[in-house]
Amino acid sequence: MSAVPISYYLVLSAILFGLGVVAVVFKRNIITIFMSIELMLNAVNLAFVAFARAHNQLDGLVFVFFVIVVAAAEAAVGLAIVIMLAQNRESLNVERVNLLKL
Amino acid sequence: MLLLNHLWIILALPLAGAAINGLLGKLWPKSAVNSVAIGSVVLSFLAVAETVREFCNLAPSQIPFIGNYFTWMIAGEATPHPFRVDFALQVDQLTVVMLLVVTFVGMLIHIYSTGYMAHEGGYYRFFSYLNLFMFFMLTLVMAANLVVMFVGWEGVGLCSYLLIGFWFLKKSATDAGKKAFIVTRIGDFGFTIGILLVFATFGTVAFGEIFPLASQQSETVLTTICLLLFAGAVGKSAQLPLYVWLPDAMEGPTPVSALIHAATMVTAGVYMVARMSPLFSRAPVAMFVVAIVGAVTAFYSATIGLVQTDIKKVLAYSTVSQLGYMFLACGVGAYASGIFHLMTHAFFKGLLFLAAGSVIHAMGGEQDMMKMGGLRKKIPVTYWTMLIGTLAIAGIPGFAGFFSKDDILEAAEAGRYHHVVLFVLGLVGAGLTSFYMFRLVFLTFFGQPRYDEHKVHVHESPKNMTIPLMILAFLSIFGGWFAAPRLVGRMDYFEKFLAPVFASSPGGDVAPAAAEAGATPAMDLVHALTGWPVIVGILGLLVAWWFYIKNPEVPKRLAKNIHALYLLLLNKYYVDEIYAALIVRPLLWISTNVLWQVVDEGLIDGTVNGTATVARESGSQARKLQSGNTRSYAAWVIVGAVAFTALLFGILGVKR
Amino acid sequence: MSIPVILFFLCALVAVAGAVLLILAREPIHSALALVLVMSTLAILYLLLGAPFIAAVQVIVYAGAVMVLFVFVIMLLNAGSEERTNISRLAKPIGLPLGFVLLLAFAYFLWRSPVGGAIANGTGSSNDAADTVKLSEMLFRQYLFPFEATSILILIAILGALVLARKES
Amino acid sequence: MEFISQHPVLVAAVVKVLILLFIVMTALAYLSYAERKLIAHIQSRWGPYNVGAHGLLQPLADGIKFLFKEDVTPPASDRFIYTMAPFLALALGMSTIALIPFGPPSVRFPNGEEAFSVADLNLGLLFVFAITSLGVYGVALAGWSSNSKYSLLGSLRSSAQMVSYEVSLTISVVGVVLLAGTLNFNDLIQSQHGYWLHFIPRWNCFPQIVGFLCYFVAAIAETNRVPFDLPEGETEIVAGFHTEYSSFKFAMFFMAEYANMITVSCLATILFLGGWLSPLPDRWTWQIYLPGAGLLILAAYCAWDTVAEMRGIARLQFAVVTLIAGGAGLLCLIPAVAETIKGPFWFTTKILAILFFYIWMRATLPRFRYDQLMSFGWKLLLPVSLANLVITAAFIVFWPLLRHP
Repeated sequence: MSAVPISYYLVLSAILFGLGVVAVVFKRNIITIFMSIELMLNAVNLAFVAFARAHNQLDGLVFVFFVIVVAAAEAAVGLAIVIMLAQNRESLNVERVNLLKL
Repeated sequence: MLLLNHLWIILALPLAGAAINGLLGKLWPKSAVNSVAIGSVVLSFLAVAETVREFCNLAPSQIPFIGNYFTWMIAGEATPHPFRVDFALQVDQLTVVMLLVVTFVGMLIHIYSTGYMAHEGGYYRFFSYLNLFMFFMLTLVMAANLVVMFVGWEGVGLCSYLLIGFWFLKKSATDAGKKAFIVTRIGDFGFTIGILLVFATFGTVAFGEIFPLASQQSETVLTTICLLLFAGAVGKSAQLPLYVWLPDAMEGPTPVSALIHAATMVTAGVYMVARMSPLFSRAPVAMFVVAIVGAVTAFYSATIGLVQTDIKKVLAYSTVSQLGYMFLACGVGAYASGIFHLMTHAFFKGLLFLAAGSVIHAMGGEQDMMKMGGLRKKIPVTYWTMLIGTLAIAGIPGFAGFFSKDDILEAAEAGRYHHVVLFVLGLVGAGLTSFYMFRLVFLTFFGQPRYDEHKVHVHESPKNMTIPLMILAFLSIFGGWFAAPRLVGRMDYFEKFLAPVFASSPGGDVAPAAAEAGATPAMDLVHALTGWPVIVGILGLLVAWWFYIKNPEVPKRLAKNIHALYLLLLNKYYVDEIYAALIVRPLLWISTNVLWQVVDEGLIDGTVNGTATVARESGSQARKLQSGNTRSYAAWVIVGAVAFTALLFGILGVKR
Repeated sequence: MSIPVILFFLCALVAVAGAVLLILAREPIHSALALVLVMSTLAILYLLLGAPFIAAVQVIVYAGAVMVLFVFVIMLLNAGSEERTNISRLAKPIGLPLGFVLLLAFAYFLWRSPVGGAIANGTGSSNDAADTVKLSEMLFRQYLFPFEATSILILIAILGALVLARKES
Repeated sequence: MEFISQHPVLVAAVVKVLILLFIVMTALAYLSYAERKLIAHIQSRWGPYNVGAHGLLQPLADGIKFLFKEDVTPPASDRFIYTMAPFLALALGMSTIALIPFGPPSVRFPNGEEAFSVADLNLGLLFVFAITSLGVYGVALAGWSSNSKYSLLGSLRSSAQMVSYEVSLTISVVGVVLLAGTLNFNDLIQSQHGYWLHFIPRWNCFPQIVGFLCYFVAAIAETNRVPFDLPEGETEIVAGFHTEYSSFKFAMFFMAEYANMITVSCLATILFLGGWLSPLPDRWTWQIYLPGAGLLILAAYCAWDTVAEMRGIARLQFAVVTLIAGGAGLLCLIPAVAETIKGPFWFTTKILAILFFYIWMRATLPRFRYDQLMSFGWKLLLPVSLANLVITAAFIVFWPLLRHP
């Protein structure tokens, strides 16, 4: 029925991933950075599904499933941390959060 | 074979006693501490007795009997000669003698101490140290290789240090302890190098493996080894020039002086030389050095003993000189005689010290003989026992000292390495010995009391002190009779017993062979009884009598007439001062100005601080990278990712 | 130019546009919406790839739960437009170009990847029911242990979130 | 033109969507009318009465009013989102209905397309949930974008509430899915075909009664209806998330809410009440004439009303209503037609029943307090639905073992 080469999907996922990376560097709002990470995860998922389809194996889908679940858990904890951060530092700007420095 | 297979028990008992007393004794009453300390020593003496019994049933092939318990350290298994040290104990005739002496005398002195130390603080500490000393001494004696021996060697050194400084509030005591420790170290340095050289030469440190190989080694090597080892012996046994620590060691409690600094530890050097006899016997030069050092020390310290007024100092110098005799014996190849004298000396010198202790006890801590006198009636037991000890050390016929000293002098006169100088020195030394010993006795027990009778209440010591005195007195008389048969030209049992040990050393002992031949003309009763040693002994007695009983003002006049000599002797030839000037001060100066201010502060601290500074500086520079800024980190992560991708696909060219 | 191809390019365009919007938007909430857009389009792409189950899960979990959480937090913290601080001067000059380099590199290598030629015979709903059954089989048989591990992970996440969000008092 | 001939599927889909859209729009409009009327009667009022006979034209009037009122946009608001939110809400609310099968798949168009469902997906249920899970955005964004405290609080509440209850909503349904072993709506319905004791229908609401109740409660909360209408609690926060909205955007939220109601009612019908299956035993073949009969009775009532009650223009209107009802009734008496509309008839009836429940509850129950709401959702509803799920699974696993050891 369709005639979409897998490589299209892969390239799309690559582009999305790259954009996610760029976003992580570019954005200052910690929540947005978080979202960029989610974007990268999604890009990877797309690649997974595409490969799964290409090899006609479902393992890829299983992995996507796990990725999604883990992402959800990550979001839960991460956002809790973000809330704490916002309460303690009155700012969501990562550049104001540099406690990692000794 | 029960105990032979478990020799460690002999060691474990005193160690356990030391541990228990050291850890719990503080909380316990003295009776408990006593029972633990004495109990452990008595048990280990019984164990030794049982061991000896079993040992006597062994076939000659089984001797020396070696019990190997575990490999203590091993290095370089791959090499043909790995450095391997087993914790091994061995028993042969020599060991048996030492074991018996050490445990028995030790036992008596423990008992004596319960009386002598009764009113001292740190009671448990004292006995814990004493037991620990027993443990190390037994280790030293039973060791089957040089390293284990060295452990005991250093251990007894430690205990000696601890016990000399037992009254650690007294500065002189602590100083004496340090002195003993450090001076002994000088010798031990040589000893250590000797051990290393032994390993380098023979590829092993176990006696049983060394001795068979001894004959293959060149004489120079053996000489070097022996001299190095002898250096250790000199330090430990207080020979010239390292004897200086022993007189000061008298700062310690008298039982300690008796046990460690007369009977056992100081004789370790002699034991070691005897133990290494197969090596020494193949190094004539070393033998001669030993003999010379022994003889000179014997004479030298006897002269010092002439004028000392401190009762314990006199005994200390006499100890040094007696040790000199033992080395003389070893040096002339009469190891058996040396060990024999070691044993008898342990008896009568232990006795003398304990008796002196009893006197001091009676005088309430007074040690100056000039403040004594006329004690004969007041403390008869002490008097008689001390008299016996004196007769023994003076070599009066019939007493233990007579046999052993006679042996030695005779060996020095006719032994394998005999030399007239040695003989003369020994002989004169013997005369001096009997003189100053009787001087001691006369000053202490005869004449008018020179102390304030109202202040000092002289009283005989309690039973637990006098009974050991009596036992030792008995031994001082009959302990030497093993050798009695020689007087009638027969085999000396003691030497016969020890013969197997020294058989491997060529010409180690002429006596047995000669005795077997029975043709040595010197060996008949009359000649023995009228021999030079006896004569000088009696001479010394008479002179002392003349000086201190007949007309007591003679010594003073004499001191006036030859004042320089008197002062020289009184100040022990100014040796301490000379050492201080020649060694101590330069060392101090170097340590302060060079080692401390240049090397330590300059080089070492400089290096360390420099390292620290470099680290800190580089760190504070590198810190700038770690901005703590998430975005920068993200950027770095990307750098890494790009690099990795390039590596993966570009450079490595992974097949896609 | 069949319908799926058109659909693909449409979705791809929307997705990329959404990603770019995510970057350019000043307001976090706009970024969030852009991300939701991307995710929805990805779901459609999954459908095209014949993985409707994943598509549904994608929408339910990502768009429906995770992003809602994000929006919720953004509203809660009332996060305004981000301030333009420039504390880490390093990030942009290094990060952005390298990020694009990475993008290009990935795109290139994936384009060259062997499976690239394969045709995604994605059919909206061909045998996806069977696929779903198979998927569940794998999930609960072959990948049972990871599955359980993930459940524990989620439990931990819940606890962690609770602990973090609890008010000290 | 040839594109159409090439893709009949698309054409059919589009046609069906248009028809459905029209029906649903009207339904929404008259649902609001029905709500007002019912509540009025429960509270012993007349309710809308004047616009048309029995106020039947009220929805029309409301629609016109909404259309022509001024559309105020708060200046401080985020324009784009402010505008987008209501559309999003309505679109999501309506789009789910496209997946609902209103009748048996056996009834088909000439080109073989199913007549009563726009899209019959294998994973229909999953997709419905996917779409409903997005419903939060409408509310949340609306509240946030209109940049007012009340709206923000309302939207916070509602999004929190929706997220919380969505969990138990989904879980309470899984029991049914396990029993049926499919996610396809038609299969789910077919699996409920049959009777216990020859007259009790094998609907899931009997074995899954707990799940059913959980689902119902969660559904009410999901649609922000009384007693869970915290998002628009007039007493606390003026009108919740759509405080700032006016005119047609406001209307869209309203319609979205009704659309959601219809959706969840449809789901309840399909999952628990046997969808388009008839509650009566099949052997009662006369039941296919019930719709016609009902319509005729309605027509009769309208006729009597026309003659007895109505005056003036109203009488004319009611005559028209009578004629339509009667005609429809007669039409439904034709066997073929009756056979065709059997499914939709029962389906609609069930939906209407559930909607009636909704309105009834709104008229009677008070509102929860917020913390009560949350604790109820998390501490009671979720555990119960989980327990239901576990027990069901256990039953499915162990029942066969018990029966054939």
